[in-house]
Amino acid sequence: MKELLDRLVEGSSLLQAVPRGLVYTTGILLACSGVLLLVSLFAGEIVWMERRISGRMQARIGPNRVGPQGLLQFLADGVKLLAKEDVIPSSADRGVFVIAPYIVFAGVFAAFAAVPLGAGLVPADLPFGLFYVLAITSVEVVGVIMAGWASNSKWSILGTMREVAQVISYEMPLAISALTVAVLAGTLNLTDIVAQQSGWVWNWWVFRSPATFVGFFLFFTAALAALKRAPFDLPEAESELVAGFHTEYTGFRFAIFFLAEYAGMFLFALLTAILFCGGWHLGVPVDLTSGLARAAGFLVLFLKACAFLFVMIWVRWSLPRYRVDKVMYLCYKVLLPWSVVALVVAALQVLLTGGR
Amino acid sequence: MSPSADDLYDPELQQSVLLTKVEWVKDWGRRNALWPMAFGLACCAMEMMATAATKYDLDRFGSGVFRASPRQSDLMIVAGTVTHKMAPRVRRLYDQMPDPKYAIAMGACVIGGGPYSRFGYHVVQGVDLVIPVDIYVPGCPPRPEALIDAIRKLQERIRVRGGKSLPPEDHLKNRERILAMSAS
Amino acid sequence: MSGSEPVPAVPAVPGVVAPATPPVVDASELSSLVGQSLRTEELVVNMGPQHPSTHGVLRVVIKTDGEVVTALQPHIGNLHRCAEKIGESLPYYQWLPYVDRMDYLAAINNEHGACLAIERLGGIVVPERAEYVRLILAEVQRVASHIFAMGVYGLDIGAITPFLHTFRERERGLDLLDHIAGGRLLYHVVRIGGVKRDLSPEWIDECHAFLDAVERRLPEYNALLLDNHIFQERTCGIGVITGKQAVAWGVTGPALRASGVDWDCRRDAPYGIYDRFPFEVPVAPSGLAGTVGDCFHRHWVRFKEVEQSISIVRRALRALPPGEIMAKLPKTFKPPKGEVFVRVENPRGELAYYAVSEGAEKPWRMRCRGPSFSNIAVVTEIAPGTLIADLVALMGSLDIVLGEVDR
Amino acid sequence: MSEPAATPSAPAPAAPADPVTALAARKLRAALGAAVLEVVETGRHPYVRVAPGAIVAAATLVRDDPELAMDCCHLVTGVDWPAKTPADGPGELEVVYHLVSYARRPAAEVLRSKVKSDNFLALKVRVPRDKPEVPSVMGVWVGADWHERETWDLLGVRFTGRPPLRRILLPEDWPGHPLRKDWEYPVEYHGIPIIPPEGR
Repeated sequence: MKELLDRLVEGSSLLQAVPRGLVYTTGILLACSGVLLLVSLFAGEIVWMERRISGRMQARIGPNRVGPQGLLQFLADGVKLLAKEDVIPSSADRGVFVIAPYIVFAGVFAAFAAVPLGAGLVPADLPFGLFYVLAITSVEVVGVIMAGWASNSKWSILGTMREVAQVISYEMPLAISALTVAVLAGTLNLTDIVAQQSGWVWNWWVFRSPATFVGFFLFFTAALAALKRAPFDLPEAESELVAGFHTEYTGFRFAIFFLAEYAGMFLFALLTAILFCGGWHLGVPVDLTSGLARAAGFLVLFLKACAFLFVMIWVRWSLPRYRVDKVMYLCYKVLLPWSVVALVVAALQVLLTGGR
Repeated sequence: MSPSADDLYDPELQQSVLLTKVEWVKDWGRRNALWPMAFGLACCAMEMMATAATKYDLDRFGSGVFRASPRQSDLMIVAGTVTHKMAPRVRRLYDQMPDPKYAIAMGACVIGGGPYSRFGYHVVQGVDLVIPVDIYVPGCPPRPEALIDAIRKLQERIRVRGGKSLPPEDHLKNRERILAMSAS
Repeated sequence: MSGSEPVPAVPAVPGVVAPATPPVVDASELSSLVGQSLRTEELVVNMGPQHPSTHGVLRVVIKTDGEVVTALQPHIGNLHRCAEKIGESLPYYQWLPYVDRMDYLAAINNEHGACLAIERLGGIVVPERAEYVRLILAEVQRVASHIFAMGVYGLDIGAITPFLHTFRERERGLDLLDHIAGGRLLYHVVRIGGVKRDLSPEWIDECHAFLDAVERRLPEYNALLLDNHIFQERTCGIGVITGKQAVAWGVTGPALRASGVDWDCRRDAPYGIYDRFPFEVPVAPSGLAGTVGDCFHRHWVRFKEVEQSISIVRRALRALPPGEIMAKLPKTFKPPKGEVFVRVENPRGELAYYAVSEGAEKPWRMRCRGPSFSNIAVVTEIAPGTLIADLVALMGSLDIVLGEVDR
Repeated sequence: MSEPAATPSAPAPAAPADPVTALAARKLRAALGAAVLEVVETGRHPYVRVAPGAIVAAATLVRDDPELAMDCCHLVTGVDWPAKTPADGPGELEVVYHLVSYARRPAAEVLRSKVKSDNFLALKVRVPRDKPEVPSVMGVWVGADWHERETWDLLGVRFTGRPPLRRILLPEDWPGHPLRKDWEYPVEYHGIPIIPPEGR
């Protein structure tokens, strides 16, 4: 980001008059808003995708009246939610109730800062990007606790208890299975991890080692649980807990939860593609340095993410919901041991082969 | 009666392009994203489910998102018989919905007690004695086509007359009417 | 939400005053349910009347210790529509539409029972063909009701797609009945002395097509639910009602058979012409999974009953005799003094009518026993000790219809 | 209706006596003696009427007797029989117990002979309308609980010897018991007006 801005400033005499700090700040802000806008719009489009795909699965049609093929449905939903009355229950803890959605939102959206969307297309190319992404998404749980607690509603409390137990537990297999890639790649930088997967399809991490092959499935399953997607949608299980932790939220605040949820889906779909499935590499050895190829790379990554999103939607609309104790069982007795095994195998592989 | 745009703003203000455009966008969102509450009372609820399900698919109009929490719904489809035991709860659920909110009275029982209005001592003779109602759908139970038509009518109403919901005391005039009827 | 207790104070709206509700939990009642194990810090959650999984307007007050239900008290009556008072206030003919509205998912079965009761009271003999038409319609309704119940149970468990898939076939069944009766849900086609409309040859073809479609789809439903690993984990061994408990609480229908009691009114106390169509009564154990009397078996019994009903309808359609469909009846129907008690097998259990006639145009007393009324009562004994998710699974598997619980 | 109910004037000639009711009547008479007030063995609705005080004993007997084994209380309901003239006294409330036996399997030959109520028995109790107290059979069949509550709710029969009776269908403060023949429709309930039947 800094290099990009430096190059920009050198190319323009007008910008050279402006203090360098201001240029950086404005640049970062612009980049952030760009990512925010992109992700928000795409999160809305995922909602549309989900409704249309579920419609197909259920012998229905799905939204098709608002805009071409119902593409603007999410805009209508968004506008409506923005225009709704903002109800804060009188027994709620006002301050916490108001802040909670923003924390959930920030937790998810801050993660996008370190997620590369293409070669060089990353707002902040952190050397410890993977660590940062996994860490910052955990902040979401804090927001959920605040939301559930501040609502002062019993369904919210029950939903929050489930959510916290589930998400915190599943972060372990999630992080450990992601580490299998990090250990083998020898880096936490997401751009580097992708760079190592160039060339043919078998260079993708998912095919390079048995550890990462298992890790891929573990990561995706744990991501479903961390995202509270069915069959792990216990925190907002509609037939049990009405709407879980956001039962009492209306209008705009509810929209933020909604947006964060779908942005989270997009985030983990991107991460799965980046970590295991070659990122923006097509799977055939082509040169990706030119400008056009970079754009094509972005598209490739995007399509891969869409494929994972489709699987998430597909799973959600096919399977019944797990029970709360079975979810915990699955985490601690299946996913966690297997992910540790995968990590150990990855570490042994590094020891035996010297890293490559 | 829902106040139309003419009642709300003076003519000069209405000339303001920005305001009318903003109102138009708001109403566009409201009418295309009428999320109903998953709230079924009796037989008509089955037809409400049928409307949302495979053959009729309410989701086409953006109204397929049935929310279980009244806080997140815009439309209360009162489907089924409202009894005296249930009436305060219906009112409470309606009050818990955020503005602007709409209500569709689905079926004869909800409109005026229907078949139960005469001897059914425990049946409220019309849900409009309890909450304000925007659209009435007759039938026992109404067919799904009728409910879809009601939702289209509500969308049309929002388009033409603005998205403001009815005043919360709207039901009182019906009460006066019924009391006058009983007295005579 | 009605479910969540702390809500903003409802603005005092003149005209609607909340009735003085009784204390939410009757301490004596609850302690009698849970014995001495009441601990502090338990959460009293009010589930319903508006809750996605109470199948209407059932209100259940549950006491939970974390997620574990320690005691619960169902509150019914939110849909009490005074059917019995109306039955006393109207002539016999005019009561039948109200019968439809009790169990709105199985209107034909309800009409069938009510007509049997009134006919037995008045000594009316129904023409042969009408009996066949009744049986066919009742079994088509049972198929539609059962596949709906199976789909809705999926919804309770968290699987949304099976619900819409079963709805697709149910719509075909409703269309069939629509063609006969002119209504999708409530028909009023079975009348005292016969049936209103006859079956046309085209209808019979359509009916065969519907049965074939359902039969073809049953494996698909099973792939989504009965054979699904998560579904089995959610239902096997959950909400076990033993045969003894089921009998003591008056549980009937699929729930009773799932508890291992081999009893079906259609076979063991036949009414109409059911004795001409021997069929196999599915009784747990299924030999598949779970323990006898659990949610899994209730679902399984329903699925098996659909198969049996399809076979009954097919045989009946083939054997359909020609003839009248309506007995000759006087304009004003006054059955002689007397009383009668009739039981029929409704998709949800044993529906019973108790009618008392004083020789007048209107009955003296009309009592209907809705099977769901007893079926839901058993929850008070079964549910304590289960998780909230299991409670939802349990109530869903009993397949209650509130119109019939409250009447 | 204080006179013993006559055999229903069925159009068909007298039906054969119901075997279960006959058996139960014999056993109840042997055990309770004079408390068995009336036995109707034929017709469409055979039943045994016992004194209110003896209902629990009768219920226990028909449940525990291996030949009867009425293990399920199918339905408890009531019928209001007000006096035709004020001179006849307060009138009576009748409580009817419909019992079913699942343990007693209907034999195949019974089914073929078209006696269709082989596992079914009705017991009746009559109490004065102004003091409608009946001992509860909840201790005998636990499933009778809700049925008794409903009978209390709609007809006002007070069942004794059980957890406190609370209304089940109607709200707790509902006026009166609607299925009583002399019950009058309220004009308003908690601010919601009700048009009486004559007005519609």
